[in-house]
Amino acid sequence: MSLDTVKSAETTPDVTQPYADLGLKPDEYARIREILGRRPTSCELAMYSVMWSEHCSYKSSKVHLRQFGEKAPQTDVLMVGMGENAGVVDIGDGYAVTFKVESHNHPSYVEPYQGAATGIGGIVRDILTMGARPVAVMDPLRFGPLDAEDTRRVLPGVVAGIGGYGNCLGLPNIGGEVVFDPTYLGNPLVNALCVGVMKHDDIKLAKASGPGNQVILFGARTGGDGIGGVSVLASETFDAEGPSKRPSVQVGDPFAEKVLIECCLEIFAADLVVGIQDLGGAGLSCATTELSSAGAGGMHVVLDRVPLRDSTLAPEEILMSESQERMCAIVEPSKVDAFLEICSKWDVEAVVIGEVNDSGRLTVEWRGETVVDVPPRTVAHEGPVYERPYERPADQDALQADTASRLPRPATAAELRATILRLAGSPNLCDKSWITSQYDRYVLGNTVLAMPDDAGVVRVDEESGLGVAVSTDCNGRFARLDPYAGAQLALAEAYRNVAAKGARPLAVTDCLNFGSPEDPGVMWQFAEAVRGLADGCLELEVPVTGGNVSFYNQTGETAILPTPVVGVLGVLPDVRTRVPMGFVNDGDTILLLGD
Amino acid sequence: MTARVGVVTFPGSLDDGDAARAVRAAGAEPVRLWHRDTDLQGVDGVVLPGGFSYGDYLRCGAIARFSPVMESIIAAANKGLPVLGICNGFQVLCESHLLPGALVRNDNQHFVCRDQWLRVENVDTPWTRDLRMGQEILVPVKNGEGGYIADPETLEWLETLDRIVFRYINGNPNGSRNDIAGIRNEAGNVVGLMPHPEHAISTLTGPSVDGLVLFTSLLNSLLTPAMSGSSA
Amino acid sequence: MARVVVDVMPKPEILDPQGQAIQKALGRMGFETVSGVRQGKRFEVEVEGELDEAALAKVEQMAETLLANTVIEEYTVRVES
Amino acid sequence: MARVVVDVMPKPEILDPQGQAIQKALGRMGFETVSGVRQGKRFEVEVEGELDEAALAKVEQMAETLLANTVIEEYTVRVES
Ligand SMILES: Nc1ncnc2c1ncn2[C@@H]1O[C@H](COP(=O)(O)OP(=O)(O)O)[C@@H](O)[C@H]1O
Repeated sequence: MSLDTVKSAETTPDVTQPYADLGLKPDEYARIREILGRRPTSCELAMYSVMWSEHCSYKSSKVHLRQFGEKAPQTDVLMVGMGENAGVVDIGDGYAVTFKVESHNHPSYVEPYQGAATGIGGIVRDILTMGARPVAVMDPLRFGPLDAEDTRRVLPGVVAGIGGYGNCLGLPNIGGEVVFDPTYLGNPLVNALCVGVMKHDDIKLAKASGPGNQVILFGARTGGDGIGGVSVLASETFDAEGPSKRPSVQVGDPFAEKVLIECCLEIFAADLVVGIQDLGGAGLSCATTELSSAGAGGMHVVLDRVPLRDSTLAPEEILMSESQERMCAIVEPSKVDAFLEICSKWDVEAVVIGEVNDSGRLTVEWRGETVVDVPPRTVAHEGPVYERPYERPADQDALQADTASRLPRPATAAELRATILRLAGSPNLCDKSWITSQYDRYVLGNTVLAMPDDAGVVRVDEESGLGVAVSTDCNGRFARLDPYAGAQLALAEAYRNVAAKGARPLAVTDCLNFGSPEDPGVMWQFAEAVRGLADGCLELEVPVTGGNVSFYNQTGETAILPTPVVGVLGVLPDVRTRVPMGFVNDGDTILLLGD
Repeated sequence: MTARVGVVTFPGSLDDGDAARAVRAAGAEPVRLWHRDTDLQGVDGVVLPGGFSYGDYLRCGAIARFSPVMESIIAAANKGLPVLGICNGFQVLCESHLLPGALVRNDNQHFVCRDQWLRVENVDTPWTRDLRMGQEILVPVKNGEGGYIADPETLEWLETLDRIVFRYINGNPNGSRNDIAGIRNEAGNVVGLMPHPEHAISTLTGPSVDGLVLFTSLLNSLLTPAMSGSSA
Repeated sequence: MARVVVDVMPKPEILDPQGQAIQKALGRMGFETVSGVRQGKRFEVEVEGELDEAALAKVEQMAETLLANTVIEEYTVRVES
Repeated sequence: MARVVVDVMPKPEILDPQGQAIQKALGRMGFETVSGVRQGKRFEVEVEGELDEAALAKVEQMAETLLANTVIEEYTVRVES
């Protein structure tokens, strides 16, 4: 079959398309046909399928996540709220901070090193995209039992990947979590958090406004990374040339990202962009549709101009590729030269691939033919929304009734001793320095507190001492017993950890790791956790500024413990007043607060 | 007039800002040098900072060694310009053959970041003259490829000719031969070490202020030169 | 005693940032005729006893399980001549 | 276009901690007949034009100046058959 163009789609309405293989349901496919008034081309089908996936569209979680907006507490610190790449918080003195936590669970199981490494890479680009300089990372992790065979494969790889990428980017790692539980054995959780700092005026948004403005793709070349699924399409259209099998593993190049960061910051400082977006999951499809959907509404892209690492890539694959270390910027025509000059200083490849217009359509051209012609909002923002059924699991009552009072208690000194030794020796309580010593905590010279302290603290301004404290927490066992309370406990713990450093908690990010949303029991856990977190945030008067939902974390029928990881960020007017963990001076008075 | 100390930025340099901060904290003026520059702007000394120059692909420091700025630095170092290589900078100095030996993957195969005690073994360099022989200092070490190796003869003459400047004590973090943490060239103007003195200039952000002395030493040696041979 | 060589290379479709960095560096150093570089690993494994098929099969197994990461790398095993 | 392979190995007199670590790991995995492992690098260099002596000499030079650190490593250059 030859190239599937919009023209050929119009004349061949009855071609059967592999939408099911791409994860689309029949009614979703029908909706695409309805939106377009014809069948989609294979490029369009590829775009809709990834953008309407759970991962990109939040179709199962959206109805619940709305509570974070509806119940948002009154606050005057929030400068950019949910919906952008990351939320932005005012910390005073003209400074703003952006932070967000994301998951890279599934890729990290397949290839622990690269999966975890590209997880760091992705969240750092999200933060950079807001116009901020990334200043620190954290890594909440969950693994199967420490002594399990597979943990021995996964854990060292994940830790080396996080260190390998983060250390090479020059971002201090200031904290995280390591938790072991059997439910994570076939499905580890690799969450990554990044904090960035900017001045108020520097905030950038993912928006393609201003017809006539140029669309510039810059950074690494596009290869066949992470497009395993979409090859179904490519092989249908391109069986003659027969693209070789595509790796679904993305390989990170932290050096390319480090250079990209410096290049972007120089571009921001010279005020050369109107809008910017990083290319993460769903690659160009995501960037072009989101940028145009949020902006003037239209964009024309010439796909042939995309610099390729692999010249056999089909247009569907180029649109879908998840090659790392790429960004897409919207630039006024008069500033394109200056933009390209900075890129060349940093040896970053940059190409004008298209132009913003007010047609209301995203059109993509390949070899002179139009292969995509869609209303971008329908791809990026108006995907399907599900009200998934949820139901309190039947075993929940029994689980809650099974209280600690039934457990044997140590009665003798010897038993007590044995219990304490068992606790001290348990992996969940043990010293984590085998992991944390593989992370650079000193780089950038602003780390005031890091592991093993309760929260990481970084200095933002050397003169005034202004700084921020961040902690992430979650106890999945609590959340399993009661997801509503469990999410609140996670919030409360992170909040306390930040407050204990002397910081005023300001804002929340979260990474909601759950099993399959198609399981009503899991969906109930999710709904309860979101409700709990939203209520808790209202009570503590800290807004949720953004986060991430990761579903389908299960092995066969067994879902992971519900794991709503909560990150809290606080501000310290002067980091010299921080309160370190532990007893510092001889003779200090010890007080116990609370009951 | 104060001393001007160049701090080189290669693509992938990470601790260049910290090195510049340390230079400033010592009372000197940092001058940023870009990897494509050949003009050293008349600086009085140069710091090659830590990081992953050019991604540290191939071997750490191998690609940086061929950058334009290094051609100028090699020439100047051979004429006596004080040069301090920290971590990746040390690797660059070895790759450039300004210092002997090489740095290889840590013996435990992991990146290691920790606070490390060092013993000062040589104070006849502009970078260490204000330290005391035998002084023990606490400085962060953070590297994946910090194991110092050289062939047995080289190790032998490093020892007998007093070229070892710092030695790890209370545990060797990376398997370095003879616990070597830092060495110098024959003239003493070129010093390389794996630990990071620029991260030990304030107790707010580091474990001690011991590292600052390397930078103040340079400043003092520039202001009151010709004290070579003396131990302060 | 025999020596078996295991060559491990990144799969062709996988990004090889090291190879790219080296190629660029070679270009800057004036070696412009180089159109591609890939960097992999070479292991020299000394095996005790005779190098029969069983012994070779064992080395294959080492390569498959430890020396190569078959998700992103491919390997070849050969006896050093 | 031609492919030249450059093999770079640690010099025999230089300790190879990576090789040792691998040997230990292999031992733990039950491959006890392995009496030594050394880990080096393999580069596949694609060279444009004909592979005459001058071209090969250039690759030698790349190996000598960049690909190997001759302080601790030795290299061999050969044309892929
Ligand atoms: N994956 C990780 N990355 C970075 N720091 C971590 C990681 N896991 C744990 N830590 C740090 O180790 C310290 C101890 O962690 P943990 O034992 O979980 O203590 P706590 O129970 O007090 O949170 C904390 O400072 C935490 O931030």
